[in-house]
Amino acid sequence: MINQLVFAYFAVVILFSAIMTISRRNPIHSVLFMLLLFFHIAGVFVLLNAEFLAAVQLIVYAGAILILYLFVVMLLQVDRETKSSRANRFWPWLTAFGVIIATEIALLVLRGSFPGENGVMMRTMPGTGVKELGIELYSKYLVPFEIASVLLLVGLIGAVLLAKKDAKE
Amino acid sequence: MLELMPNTLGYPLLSLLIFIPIAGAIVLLAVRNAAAARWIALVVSLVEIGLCIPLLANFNSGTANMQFGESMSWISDWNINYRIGVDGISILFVALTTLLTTISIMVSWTAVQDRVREFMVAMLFLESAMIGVFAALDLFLFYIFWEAMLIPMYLLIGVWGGPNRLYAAVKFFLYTLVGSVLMLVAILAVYFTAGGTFDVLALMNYKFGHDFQLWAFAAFFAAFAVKVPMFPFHTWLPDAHVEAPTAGSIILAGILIKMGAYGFLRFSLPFFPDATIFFTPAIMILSVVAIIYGAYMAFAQTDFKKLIAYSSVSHMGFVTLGIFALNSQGLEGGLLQMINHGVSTGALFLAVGVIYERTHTRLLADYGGIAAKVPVYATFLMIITLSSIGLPGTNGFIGEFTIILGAFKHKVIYAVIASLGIILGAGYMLWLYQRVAFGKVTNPHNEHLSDMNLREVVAALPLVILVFAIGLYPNAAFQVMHASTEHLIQHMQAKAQTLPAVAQAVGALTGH
Amino acid sequence: MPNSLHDFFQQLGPMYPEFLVIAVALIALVADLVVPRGQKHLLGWLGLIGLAAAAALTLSLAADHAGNTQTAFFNGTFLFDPFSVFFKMVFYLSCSLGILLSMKYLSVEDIHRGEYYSLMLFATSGMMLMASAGDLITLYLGLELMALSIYILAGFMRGDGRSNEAGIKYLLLGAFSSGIMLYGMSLLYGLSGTTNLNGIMTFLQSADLTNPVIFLAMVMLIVSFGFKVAAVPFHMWVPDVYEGAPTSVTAFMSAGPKVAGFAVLLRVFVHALAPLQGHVSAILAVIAVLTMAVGNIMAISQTNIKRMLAYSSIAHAGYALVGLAAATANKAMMVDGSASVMLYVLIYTVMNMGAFGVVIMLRKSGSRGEEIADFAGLGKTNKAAAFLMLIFMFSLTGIPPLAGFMGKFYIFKSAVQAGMIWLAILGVLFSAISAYFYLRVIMVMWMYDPKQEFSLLRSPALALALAIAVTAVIVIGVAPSSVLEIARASVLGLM
Amino acid sequence: MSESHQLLNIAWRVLLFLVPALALVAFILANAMYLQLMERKVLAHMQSRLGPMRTGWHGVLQPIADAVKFLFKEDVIPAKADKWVFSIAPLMLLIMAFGSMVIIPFGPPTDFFGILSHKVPMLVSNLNIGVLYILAFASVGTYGVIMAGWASNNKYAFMGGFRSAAQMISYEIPMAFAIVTVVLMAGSLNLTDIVNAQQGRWFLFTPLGPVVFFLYLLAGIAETNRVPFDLPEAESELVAGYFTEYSGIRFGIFYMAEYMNMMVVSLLVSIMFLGGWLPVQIFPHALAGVAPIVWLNKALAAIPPTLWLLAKLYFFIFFYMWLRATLPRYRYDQLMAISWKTLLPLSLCVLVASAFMKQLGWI
Amino acid sequence: MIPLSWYVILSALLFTIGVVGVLTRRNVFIILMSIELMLNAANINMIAFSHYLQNLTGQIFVVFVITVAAAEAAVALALIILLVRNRGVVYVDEFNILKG
Repeated sequence: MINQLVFAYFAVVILFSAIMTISRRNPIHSVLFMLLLFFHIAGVFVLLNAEFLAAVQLIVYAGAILILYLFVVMLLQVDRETKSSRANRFWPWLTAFGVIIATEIALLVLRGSFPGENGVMMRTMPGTGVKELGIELYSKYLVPFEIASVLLLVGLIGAVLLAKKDAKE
Repeated sequence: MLELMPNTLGYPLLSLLIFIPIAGAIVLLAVRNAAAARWIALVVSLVEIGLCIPLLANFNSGTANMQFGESMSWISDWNINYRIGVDGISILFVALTTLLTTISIMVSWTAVQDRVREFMVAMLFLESAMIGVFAALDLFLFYIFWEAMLIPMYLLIGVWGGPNRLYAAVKFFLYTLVGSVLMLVAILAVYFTAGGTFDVLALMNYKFGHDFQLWAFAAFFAAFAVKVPMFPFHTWLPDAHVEAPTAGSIILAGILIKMGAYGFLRFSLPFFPDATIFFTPAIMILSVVAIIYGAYMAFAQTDFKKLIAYSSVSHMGFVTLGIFALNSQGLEGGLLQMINHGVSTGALFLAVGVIYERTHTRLLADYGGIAAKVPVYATFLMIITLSSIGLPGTNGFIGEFTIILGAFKHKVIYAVIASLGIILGAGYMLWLYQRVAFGKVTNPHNEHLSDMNLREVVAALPLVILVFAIGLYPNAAFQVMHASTEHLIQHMQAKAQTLPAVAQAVGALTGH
Repeated sequence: MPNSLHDFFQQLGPMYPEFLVIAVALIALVADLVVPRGQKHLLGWLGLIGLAAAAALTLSLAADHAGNTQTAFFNGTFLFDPFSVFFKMVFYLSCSLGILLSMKYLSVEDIHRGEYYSLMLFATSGMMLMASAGDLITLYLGLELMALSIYILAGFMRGDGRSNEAGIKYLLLGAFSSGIMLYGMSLLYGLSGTTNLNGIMTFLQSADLTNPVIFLAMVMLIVSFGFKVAAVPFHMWVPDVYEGAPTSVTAFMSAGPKVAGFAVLLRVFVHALAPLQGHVSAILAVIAVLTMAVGNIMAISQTNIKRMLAYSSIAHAGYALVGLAAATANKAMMVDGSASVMLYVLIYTVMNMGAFGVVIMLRKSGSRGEEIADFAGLGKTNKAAAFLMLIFMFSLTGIPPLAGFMGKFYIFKSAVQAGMIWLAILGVLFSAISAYFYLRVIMVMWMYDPKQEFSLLRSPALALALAIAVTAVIVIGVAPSSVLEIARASVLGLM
Repeated sequence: MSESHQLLNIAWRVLLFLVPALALVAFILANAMYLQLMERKVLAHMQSRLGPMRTGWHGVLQPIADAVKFLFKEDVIPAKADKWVFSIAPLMLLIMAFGSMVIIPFGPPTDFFGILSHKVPMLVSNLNIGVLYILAFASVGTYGVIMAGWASNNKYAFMGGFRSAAQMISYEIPMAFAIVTVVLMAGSLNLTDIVNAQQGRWFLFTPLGPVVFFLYLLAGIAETNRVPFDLPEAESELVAGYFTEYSGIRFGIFYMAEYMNMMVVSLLVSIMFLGGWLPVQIFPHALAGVAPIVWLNKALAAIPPTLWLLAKLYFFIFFYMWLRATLPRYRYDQLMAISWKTLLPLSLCVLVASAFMKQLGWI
Repeated sequence: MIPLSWYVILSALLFTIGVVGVLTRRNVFIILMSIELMLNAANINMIAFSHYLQNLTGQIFVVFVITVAAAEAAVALALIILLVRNRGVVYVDEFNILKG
């Protein structure tokens, strides 16, 4: 009961802030709504016993990615929308299309079935979860883990390479 | 059942024929000097003619089997083999190809001044591909050569052609390509239906289902009809002929458009006899339409080359008429007429080339009365004109006469219309000759025309000889092809017997 | 402890080529600090040596594993099989050609930086991981590693707005498609409880296929991979990105990532989603037709050669999709259909990169040389370049005896074999249409008079790249047997 | 479980949460107010002054007077400011500071000298991801600063906000690495576990401990924008930094948040390196035979754990103020250079080194 | 007890909002954020499945998704900075050197 109410709260805020994110004229407001969204998604993660990911969600998404957005939006001073229209001219149709797709996906999900659906909500995984996650990450998913490190390096190279001004420029 | 008789000469004659020009072309790529390029090309083409001598000498006209056969595995995963061989149907084309290539190289001696080396490379590649088409006994191999021909021909038209060459080249390329690719799908369908083989001889013996035959025939027809070209797929031909350089026109008229008809004989008829019979009425009608339409259009032309191009449409109508008469006279007539047309139209384009090189115009109105100035040329043109008309004693007469005979046996009305076509043909050709050669010299530029030089005479002479040789002694040609055409008729008959109604029709047609 | 370490290295064995490529990339990155400006091409050669060593390593590993169709490592996240070996060789090839094409070009564009080569190698390692992925996670990360490197490469000309635009457009659409792909993957995971491809196949074999969520996941995966290989209607980004990116990057981008996309498509749809075969095939067939149609028809009206080649690459993705549709049609077609796609992407790589090589030759200071009209009269003044372009164009058209024909032939052969004759007919017709715009390039080169003095970009590296490409085009065209056999044998890894 | 029983259960759980939460709030607020007074006093005495003397005995009522002033002052929002963001920004900071405090244990589970029937933990929420949670909140704290700077629509505020945010982000990374090193040593993310892991020896006295301690302390000071890293408030350049435009209660919140953050950092330093609530013991092993020392150690151990923690906390707070009175301010580029070029590589090396040492059993 | 389908539908809605954002908005920042919404939707799915299936793979996947998102954001923003520096636009329909 409480859990469901909490979920309902999270869901409503998530959807609300998502809509606000994509509809604000000022990107800075979008970013702030996005922040709200991330907090509530982290909440959903906690509901699902994924505390570690809730923290990661905040540390990386909110603390690194989003702040980067905010920095760039502010630095570039693009917060003042100069044009009257914020969306392209097809937006009503595309939105309608989105609503249809969403309904469709929802219906499909309701009609379809997932094997885990009857699973219990109690945690049967031993320990805190973080440790197990770590063990899986460093054993079973070692290859992806290594790739991820290379990926981050590439991201780093790219960001430095592209954004850095040459001395002569 | 046809067999591939292995080559017993001790040297791979057909492979040499196919690959010597390519080797020559590769050598040419390294040559910078234009004169040297010409000579190398000429020597290579003469070697090819030389190779035709053992080919014809060792040919056994008593059998319908494929001779000088070579076979080896090429792409084993797809069961594709390098299988080549010639029979009575294809051998003459191989010989004609070598001859016309040599002539083309000779007439281009001075006409082509720009990028000579590339020109000769293209000619030699073209020769290889053409011989390959006639010799291939594997459908895949055939298709490779068939398509590969497009590249040099496209370049010949596009690079060395007339003012409107770009349009003509692209049109030529696209028309033929669209037809060919449809054939490719049909080839694949044939391959899978027949259990995974591209072997032409094996496919000849395979009995395809009736419905399958219908659409596969249609797809092959798309490729061959464009190439022939049959009405209404002919519109690329006048453009291509007009814009192509003389050598290109000679090859185009002499060999390339024969390939369509050759395809009918080699593939469509033996593979799909039921469909052939099914489509025969339509094709016969298209053929007579082409005869009349081509002739009619020829009357209206003011451009020398365009007139010949339309006459080709008309003449090729005769060829398809003969082939689809589906009796031995028709077939043999059609075959012979193909050779004839190759010779006479090749010669006509040569004639155009010779005069164009001097006057730089192809408009008939710009000529007139040149007979007095260039007597040798006028004589040459006269002989060719008469051959084209089909005057008895020339090759044209034999071919057309045999075809009409075949058509008559098939259905009288076609023979009647075709005869009308002959009369029209005589009309426009003679009118052409009159406009070019007779009367007074109207164009002051023509006052100082020089006559054909030795090189041109040498180039033209073989053709003139052939005109009379075939006209006077056609049996030599008939003998070569007879066994094969007979076998083709019998083969169709035997294969079509699976369907009683059709068998009866074949029986009626072939007079059995 | 030593024992487990030994086991660990034992297990690491099959990944040595990936490690090697990444290591070379890192070395190049560090070496960049000491290599002086103007000598950066040394890093390119370093990369080439690395790629050659990786290729040798891959082949020796393949020899070690000869006989095994598929060997899984690291709990199935990494697969070593002939299939991945084949694709890795194609990636080495495309990266090597890419590096060779870049060396001189980068100097002309004044963007000769060491990071370029590192990024190329990183992208290649990403592709290699994609080909070897046995798990959705590996697959996703490999894909992102590749994509991220290429976003950067596309925007590599920092001072040029067009390049920046290309980079950001590519990134936006790439990230968008990744989002869709992830959602599909998440559904797949929810359904099967695993991200392992073999596990997913096992699940689907016993699953209730009327479950609509399975199809939702399938459609999302098709959509997202459609983006990656630039299939219609997910192709909008291609022309802009190809035009804006540095030409050498465009050359690489048109081959490598697309090939990697097909590797993944094969792995996922032919192998993991095998129980859904018929449905996948139907959707792919429709996409293939649209892709061929849009690619070929839009290419006709292009005046910029890079845009034209962009649309042409869309069209070629369409042909490869025909092969994929055949491969997924039924069980019997898996080998031939997949092999046809593999052969095709290999051939496409060499001929397309060759064509871009000639485009690069035209780039010189003062002129971009990207308009088709810029080629006017090239055949008069620079016969060798024009001749190469001629061969590549005819090969792209699919005229025998060049490799392009063999590729298309196998594709259409598979389609006919799978009973999709209509698809084959549409395919050949579109490929006939494609002749029009390829011919135009030839026409402009050979049949127009030169408007300008050509001073072509020349360098030994460029010449080497073109020589490799043209040799491959001709040799595969004339004697496709061995490559074909390798492709067919490599498919077995998929099963 | 019946409906009413369930409700009762919920109510009990809410109570269990509310009581410590309210206690924590009270503690924090009181501290935030009086730490300000403490700072003024400490600074004054270090500069041979007396500081506030008038309100109450030695100015003890000064914080209350200040609070009243803040509350009743007009709340000015600049006309061109983004009102929503402007209003939310200080709250963000406040929430983040409170949020971080939620998981900090103030002592071992206790039954309050037998008052309660069973032991209750001395913290609001015992999350198993403990330290990560702190990091999460710390990283989000940046938003308050940057929002305040931007929303004020004032270039000084904007610059100040930016500098501050950039500084916080930069120092977060060495800080995170330092924390991870501690986690590595303790083998747990949970702060209580971390304290318990120091039972025999504080982490400060492990081979790499001083380095990590130094790293964390430095990063923590920078993270709270205090001297010598108080660039955002460089009056000479930026007036008052990101809160230039703020006044009244909002200004007060910023002020409080600063002290709260100082408390968080000080508490974490104490917990992670100085054994948290563990008592100070003078060479318990080496001097085990020396009677006075043993008595002293026993006496020290008898002091309630929470007091130990508070003692360590106030020591570090004092340290902060000491620094302020002593050190000049860094230049901005120096500040960034310290983080990226010194602290970050150092912290990485330390992490790797301690991983090896842990594996080899040296820690 | 919250049914699994609630989570999936929540994520579906979030995903669609993201897609609509990508398709309709012109500001490149908002498009990027919409893409982040899509990724988050997938993450919710993964974690919900992970929870109900009692297997950690979903959580692992999310770790990597977040990693990738970070790297991608860095590159994206670098490119945007370049674009603004060179061209001064952030609206995708004003990216008009290329034909679009």
